[in-house]
Amino acid sequence: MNGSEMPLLLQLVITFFLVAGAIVALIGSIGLARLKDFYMRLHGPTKASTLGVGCILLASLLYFSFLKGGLSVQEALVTLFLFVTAPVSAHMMAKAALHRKLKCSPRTRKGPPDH
Amino acid sequence: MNHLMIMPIVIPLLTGAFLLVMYRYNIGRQRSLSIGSTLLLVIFAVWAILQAGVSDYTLYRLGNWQPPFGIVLVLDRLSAIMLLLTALLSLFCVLYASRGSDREGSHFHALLQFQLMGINGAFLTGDLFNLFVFFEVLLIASYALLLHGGGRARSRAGLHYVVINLAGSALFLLALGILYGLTGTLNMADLARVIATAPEADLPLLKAASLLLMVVFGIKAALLPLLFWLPRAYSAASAPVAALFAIMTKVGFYAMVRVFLVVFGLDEGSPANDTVLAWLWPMALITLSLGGIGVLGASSLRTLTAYMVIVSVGILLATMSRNDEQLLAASLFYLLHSTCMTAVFFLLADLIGRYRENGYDRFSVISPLSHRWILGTVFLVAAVSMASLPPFSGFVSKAWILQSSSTLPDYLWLWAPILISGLLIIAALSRAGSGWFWRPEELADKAAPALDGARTATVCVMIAISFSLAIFAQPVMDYLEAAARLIYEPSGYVEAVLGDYVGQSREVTE
Amino acid sequence: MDIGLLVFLPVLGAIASLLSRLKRPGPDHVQRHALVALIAPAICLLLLLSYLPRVQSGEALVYSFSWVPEIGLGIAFRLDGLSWLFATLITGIGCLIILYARYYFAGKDTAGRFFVLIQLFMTAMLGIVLSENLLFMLVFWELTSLVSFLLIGFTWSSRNARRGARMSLVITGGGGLALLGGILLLGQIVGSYQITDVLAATDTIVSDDRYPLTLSLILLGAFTKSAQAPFHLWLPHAMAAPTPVSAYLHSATMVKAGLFLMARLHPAMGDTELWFSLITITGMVTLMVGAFVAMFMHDIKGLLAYSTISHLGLITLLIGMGSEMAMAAALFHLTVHALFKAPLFMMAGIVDQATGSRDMRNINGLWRTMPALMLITAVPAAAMAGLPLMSGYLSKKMLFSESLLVTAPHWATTLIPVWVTVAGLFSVAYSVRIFHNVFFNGQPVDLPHWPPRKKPAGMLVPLFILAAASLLVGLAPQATYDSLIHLAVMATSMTHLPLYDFSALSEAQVPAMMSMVAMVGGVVFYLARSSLFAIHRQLPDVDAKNIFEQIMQQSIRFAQSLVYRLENGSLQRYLAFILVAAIAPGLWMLSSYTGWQGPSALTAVNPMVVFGAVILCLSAIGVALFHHQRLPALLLLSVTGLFVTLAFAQFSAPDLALTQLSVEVMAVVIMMLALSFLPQTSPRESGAGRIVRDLGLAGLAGTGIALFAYAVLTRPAETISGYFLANSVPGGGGTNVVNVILVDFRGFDTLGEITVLGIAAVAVFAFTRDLHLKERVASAGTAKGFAEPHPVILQMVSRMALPIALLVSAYIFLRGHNMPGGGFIAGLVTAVALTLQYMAGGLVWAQERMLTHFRPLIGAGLLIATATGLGSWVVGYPFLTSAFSHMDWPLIGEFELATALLFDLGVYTTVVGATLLILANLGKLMTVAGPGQEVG
Amino acid sequence: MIATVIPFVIGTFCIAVLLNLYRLAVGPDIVDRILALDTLMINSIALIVLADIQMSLGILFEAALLIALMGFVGTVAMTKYLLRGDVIE
Amino acid sequence: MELVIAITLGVLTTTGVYLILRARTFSVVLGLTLLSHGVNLFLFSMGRLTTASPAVIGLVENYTDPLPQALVLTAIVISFSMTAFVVVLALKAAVELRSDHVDGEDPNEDRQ
Amino acid sequence: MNRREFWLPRPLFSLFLAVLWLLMVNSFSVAHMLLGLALGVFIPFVTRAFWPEQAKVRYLLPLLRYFVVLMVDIVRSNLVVARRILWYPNQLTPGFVTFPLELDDDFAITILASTISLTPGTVTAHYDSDAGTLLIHALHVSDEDELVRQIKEQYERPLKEIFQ
Ligand code: NA
Ligand code: NA
Repeated sequence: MNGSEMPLLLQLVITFFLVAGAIVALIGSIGLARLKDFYMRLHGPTKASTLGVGCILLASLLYFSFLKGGLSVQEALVTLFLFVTAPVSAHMMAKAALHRKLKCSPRTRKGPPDH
Repeated sequence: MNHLMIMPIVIPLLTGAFLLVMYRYNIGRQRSLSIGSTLLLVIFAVWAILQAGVSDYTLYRLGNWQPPFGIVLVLDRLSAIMLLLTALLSLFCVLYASRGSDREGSHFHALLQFQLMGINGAFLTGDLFNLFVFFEVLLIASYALLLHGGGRARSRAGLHYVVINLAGSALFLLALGILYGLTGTLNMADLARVIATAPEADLPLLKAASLLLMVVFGIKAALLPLLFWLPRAYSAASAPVAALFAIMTKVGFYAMVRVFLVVFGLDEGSPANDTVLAWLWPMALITLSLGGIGVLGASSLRTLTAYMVIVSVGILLATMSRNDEQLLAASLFYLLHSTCMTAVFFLLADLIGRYRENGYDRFSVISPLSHRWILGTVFLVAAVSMASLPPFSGFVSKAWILQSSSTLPDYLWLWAPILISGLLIIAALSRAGSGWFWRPEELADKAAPALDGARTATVCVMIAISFSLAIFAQPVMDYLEAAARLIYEPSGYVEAVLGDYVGQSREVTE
Repeated sequence: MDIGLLVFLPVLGAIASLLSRLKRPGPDHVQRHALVALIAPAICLLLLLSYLPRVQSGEALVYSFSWVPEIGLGIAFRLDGLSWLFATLITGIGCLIILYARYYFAGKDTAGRFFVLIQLFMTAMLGIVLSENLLFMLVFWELTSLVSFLLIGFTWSSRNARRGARMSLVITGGGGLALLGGILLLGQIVGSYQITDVLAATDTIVSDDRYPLTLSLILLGAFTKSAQAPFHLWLPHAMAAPTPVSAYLHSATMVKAGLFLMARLHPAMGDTELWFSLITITGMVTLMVGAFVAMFMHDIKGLLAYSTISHLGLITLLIGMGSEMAMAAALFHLTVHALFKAPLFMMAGIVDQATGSRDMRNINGLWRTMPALMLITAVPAAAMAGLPLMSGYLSKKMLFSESLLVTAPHWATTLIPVWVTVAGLFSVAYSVRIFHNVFFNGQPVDLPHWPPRKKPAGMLVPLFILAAASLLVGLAPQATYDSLIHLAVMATSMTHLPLYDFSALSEAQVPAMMSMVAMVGGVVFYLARSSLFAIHRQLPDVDAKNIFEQIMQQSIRFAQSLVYRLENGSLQRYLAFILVAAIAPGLWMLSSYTGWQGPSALTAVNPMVVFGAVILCLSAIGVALFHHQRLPALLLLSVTGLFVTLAFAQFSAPDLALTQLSVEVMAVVIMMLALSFLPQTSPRESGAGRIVRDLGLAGLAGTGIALFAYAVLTRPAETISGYFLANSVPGGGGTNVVNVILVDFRGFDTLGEITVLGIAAVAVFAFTRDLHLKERVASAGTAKGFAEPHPVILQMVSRMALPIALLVSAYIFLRGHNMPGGGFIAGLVTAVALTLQYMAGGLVWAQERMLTHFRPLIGAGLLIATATGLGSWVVGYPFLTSAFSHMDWPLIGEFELATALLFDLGVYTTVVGATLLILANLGKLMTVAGPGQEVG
Repeated sequence: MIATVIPFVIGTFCIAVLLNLYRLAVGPDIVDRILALDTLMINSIALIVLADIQMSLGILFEAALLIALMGFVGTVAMTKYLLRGDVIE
Repeated sequence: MELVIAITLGVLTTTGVYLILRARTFSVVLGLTLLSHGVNLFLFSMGRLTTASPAVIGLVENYTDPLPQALVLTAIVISFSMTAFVVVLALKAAVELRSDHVDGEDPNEDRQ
Repeated sequence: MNRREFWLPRPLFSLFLAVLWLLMVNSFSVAHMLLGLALGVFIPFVTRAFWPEQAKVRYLLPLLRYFVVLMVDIVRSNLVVARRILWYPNQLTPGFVTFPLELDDDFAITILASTISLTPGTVTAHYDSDAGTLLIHALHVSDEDELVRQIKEQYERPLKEIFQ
């Protein structure tokens, strides 16, 4: 790892993204673990994890852009892909949950309309 | 570099692939393509026989890479014999199948061609991992062929056959891993070289690997206690497929010969194959005995034949495990005989079954049949040959085996089961024959279907081959002896394959 | 060579008969058959007579030709006194039998078959007696068993015929196998199978420590063939055969083959304690058993059969004694027996056909209706009884006198004379009985045909000839012996010995008294028969056939039960067997192995790897624990797959990571597809014991792997890989060595690998084609609640994802040669993207948008890859030799063209085709539009 | 600086993975497990990329991309299965 | 490190073997998959495990042994083909034999 | 359809693919530009059957602006969600909200649904094409109508502009 001759600012930025990503993703997983019912748990990953990983990818983008010289935007592709697919996954899982008539937590204001 | 040598692998591959591309071909075209390709295989096999007769080893360096780095094909007399046997057998199977049983499912001919590719590859390759690959090719093709035609019995037998062989493949990979981890090479000749000079501490591990390989090949060759998948699988398969499978167990045998006698047998002083051969001897004898008992207890001709296969495997492995050149030659002759005759009986069971009113090939059923005289005569002759009575190849081969084994100290352990199993076979076949052709009344002519000349002819020709194998035994035997001699000169194999590489240091500087 | 002609003439005759059989059977067809069949034997007989002078000059004519020198099997013939005597009996009696059969089979259309088989048999028999090479003789030996099997089963509609035939085949066939063993050993000892060499090697043989085994095996063969106790059981049941067959095979010729063999090998193997005891005792037992049982037979043929047995025993006994004189007696009696037993059988046949019965309790007083038959039969009957002036009298007397000469061992000195006298007594009794009981003894009792049918006079001719011959021998024994038998005797004892002196025999007192005793006692016995029968009826009557069938059934049942118990159709058991076979030997060998720890030092622990390893293990264990809950187990399985991927990525195997990943998801999708037909849970059915056993096996297996891995990992690596790293760029034109190995160094493996994939797909197509789950189709259908078949949002995104995925796979494909990637992964990515279309849009929807079918795609892929390999021929290089060149075009810049890329294209195509074929056909199973129509 | 922070980041993601596994193990419903697996996939993308940075190889990008793709397809397949009892119809 | 690898391989194999000894086709399939994971990793590790040294010429200083990787890649593909095949076969068997027991509903019926 | 539509179904998308290619290969050599364009033309051509209907993108710039706004919102929303999950997960009052759609183009609806799923604690759970409504699950709803209005303001209107 030859991050040593890297400009401090870039290092800071990368580090920031790394840490931020880690934290956000962790929060997402905590949500997955802690929240009451499925529909609530669904929120954690679809956003947090996606974003968190997005940050990591951004960090890696910067890192390798410097390392290899010239812009290395491949990681952007992964991020884009994640952002396109994550909502659909969530959508499908929600549908499955609705289909299986999973019960919501008691605090839910208004349950799903039953078909 | 003689390109004819790759043909036995490439031709069936091309044919199979082409049949897939032309997947809309009507059955007639498929048949003619398949038969044509198989005929070509026979021709090239004959070439291989001649070529191997001229020069002990013919090499083919795939990708033009120096062995042991690239994969190399090695043609010697043994592989040439196996090639010819396979080609002839498959030709008859294709011809028989082309009378209609290839219609029972889809892509019979393509699958059969792939199967041939796998078998021929296994016979030719000089690289252990490549052997694994070709094993998988022939296995997956055999799975498909076994299921050809559908039906409950096939599904069940197929499932067992597949799962067991998958376990076998896993074991094969493990053994390969151990071998590579300890020797750092995959080429058979190079393996032999390294194993012969392996450090004392590694030897037990290498031997353990050879024991694993024994199980792997034992599953293919149907060695006790790894053979229980065989009877049902073979009796469930459609006739031509079962007949083709007669060669499959021999592939296992061939692999054992190559790997145990050549790869593990280079060091004459203390060969690394002593352990595995010591294990093979008793297991093979028990296999042989169980096969005989199974023959007696069989309830249908196909099952009986399946146990005949087991008997033959027992004899082959027992003789091979005694590590004697003369005996190996004899067992190779027996291999030719048994393969041919078991195939004949699988076809015969189907042929007769077609003309019995009911019960197909079951012994318990007494059913009127048609064409009693022709079928009965064919069955009688075939039975005589199968029971290794004179004047057929079976008699000669058994005589040879017994002769060449009589020099061993414990020859009686081999003689007793061979002779007794022979008696059991006579008993079983006489029961079957008299029950089928002497007991029932003739089927009313209007109910009787016309005799299928082509199918019958195919069977007769195969029997005739077994007969002529006895008549012209001597030249065959000379060839086989030469083949066995080569097997017992691993050093020659190693030199031929590695050439100038021998002695050269491993480290190739960049 | 004309000896060879002698042997094979009857075959030609048989073929002739076969052809004449094809001709439409007319009224006279039996006549025609008989004439055709008579030709060959007659010629043989003449040939033999023409040889007589040369044979009498004492020389042994030997002709040998090599056939399979490797095993010492040669086509070799030998004509000396012994073989001449037998050959003459065989052909001579054969002619008469054919003559007899011409009337016996009159009006039956089975005649043709008989004549064919009888001539085949003649060949076999001549082959036995005329072979110089023992292995060659064995060929004919087995042939006789076979033909006898066919002849006994001649009237196969009857159960007895079938059973008798099977029984004889199994017993004589078994004997044949023993004989094979014995002869092979003999050949090993002598170093040749030529009788000449064997006879010359007496000392070598007798002194060899394999001699006892050899002798026992050979005798086993001889005894079974010659119906010696306890193997005699098959002979009475061979009587199910037509009478001519019984007369020929089962009294005159085949049953003598064993005796011939013993006589033949006597000079080489005889004159030992073992020889004496084995053969003599067997002979005595057989002699007595046969004679005793014969007395109580009511069936004429049965009686004759047992008397044959006893006479065979008698001859065996003489051979066992082994002295030259004993041999002389043996061969003399052998001839005599052939001459008097054949006509008696013929008589039995005539009576049978005339009266429709063979039971002597019913058949009585035939002298009125068949005086001629009675007169002719009197001679052989008397001979069998051994009345004075009869040939049988002489041979008996010879036996008695020989029995007196036995000096050692001491038990034999007195036992044998007494024994043979008693046996002689019995034989007198049954001889008297067969004659008196049939032709006199009051009125017949309700016979099927009465008055008996007229039989043509010609049928008596063969009887007459034989009877006359027998009489002749009795009257002029010395001449007969000198001219015919003496030569044979000399051949059986390779010494030149004086002629047998019959005048001396007639002076001998003791033997005369012995035979008087036998005669008187025999008559007394016969007169007291009624009471004896009464006693005999008390004895349990045992039917050998049933015993044999019992034994067969028992052994078959045993075999079946054993096989069933082992091969019980349980996959779990088979797998357990395999595991044990894989573990046990290694355990056995490595139990004391200590070298597990290799020389090289352990590397430092990397926490991230440990973390991964722990999760990998946990998920694997989770799969094992939750396998009853199938879907959760599947999820855990994909976690395992994911972490295997991570492991590959961590340990510098990016290509493996990519491959594992894509394969994993495809596998999971396929399993999901399967799960939609299978039950959702596995029942808990294996008991604690089974689980413990399996855990034990699994644990052992796991431990084994761990140990091996540890052993190897702690050893220094010395591999051939340096070469690949060195030559990847210069030789293979790619920097990604793994990929270069795959498409170049070991491209052949890859070719096989994609073939496997293709076959798997085609196989799936093939055996799901007609598989359809109609009951499930109903459940599928249109929207229900939140679960509409094809969610719009999913569709939109999947469609958008498709081109991008294709772009990605193009990227992965192109960079593969130099960077992680390659055709296989690219293919899987494409396949996954298209699978997404299946899931989002439905099978039918997606299928009709595919550009091509999948099977041709697979084929094309394989063709491309193979053609690339073949391309290298054009420039004279071997299959799959790669070529590449770096181009530098203006404005385009530098780029590389490699044949490997073309090969990889083949891989790509195959993978796409195969994967989609599998998925589509799995998917089709439940699609309403699916079944019946082929997908892909 | 990056070198020092990377292990902690990796550790964080390992914790995240453990949390996912927890959900995967306890469920309660199968949909929860699927969600957990989906999240696990996404987190493992991060792990791969981090390993890539740590080893400063820059060759694991495809792996990340493929995990994203395969994770998505897998999730869709499973949910489709739950919704329709059938994946391809 | 070697110990960790060895133990992991052992666990994978154990679970896989245990599962292929189960009575239901699906469990057997799971077992085969786990087993092939174990075997592939085993074969892979036979080239000795090294981090951060992929066999891509010019990317790093020293390279790992590429040959086992190629072998494992082949093995992965083959075992994938086999898995796909056996899954479909299990399906077919379950439908035709009216049970997803590895021996079908009545293992001995095709005997008589 | 005319020849252009046959050979080049969506030129815009082809261009997008070409750019994507260049991003992926990380090199802007002429060779790759040509290759990218080739793929950009080839891939849509072979996959055209899979999306029959023409996309109705009127203006490109508004679409890009929309995505930028979206990115910002995602970051914001994640902070919100994070706070809720971490500090007071027990005060959350989740609920289902039915969102009446004004859009009718499936593509637009898909973008909207994804947007909803990516932004403040909301997930599109179901799209009822007959009723033309989206079923949204919100992690914390104080007022359904407020939520609906907000979504219509922020996302549906711009999308309508872009796609009608
Ligand atoms: Na489906
Ligand atoms: Na379907």
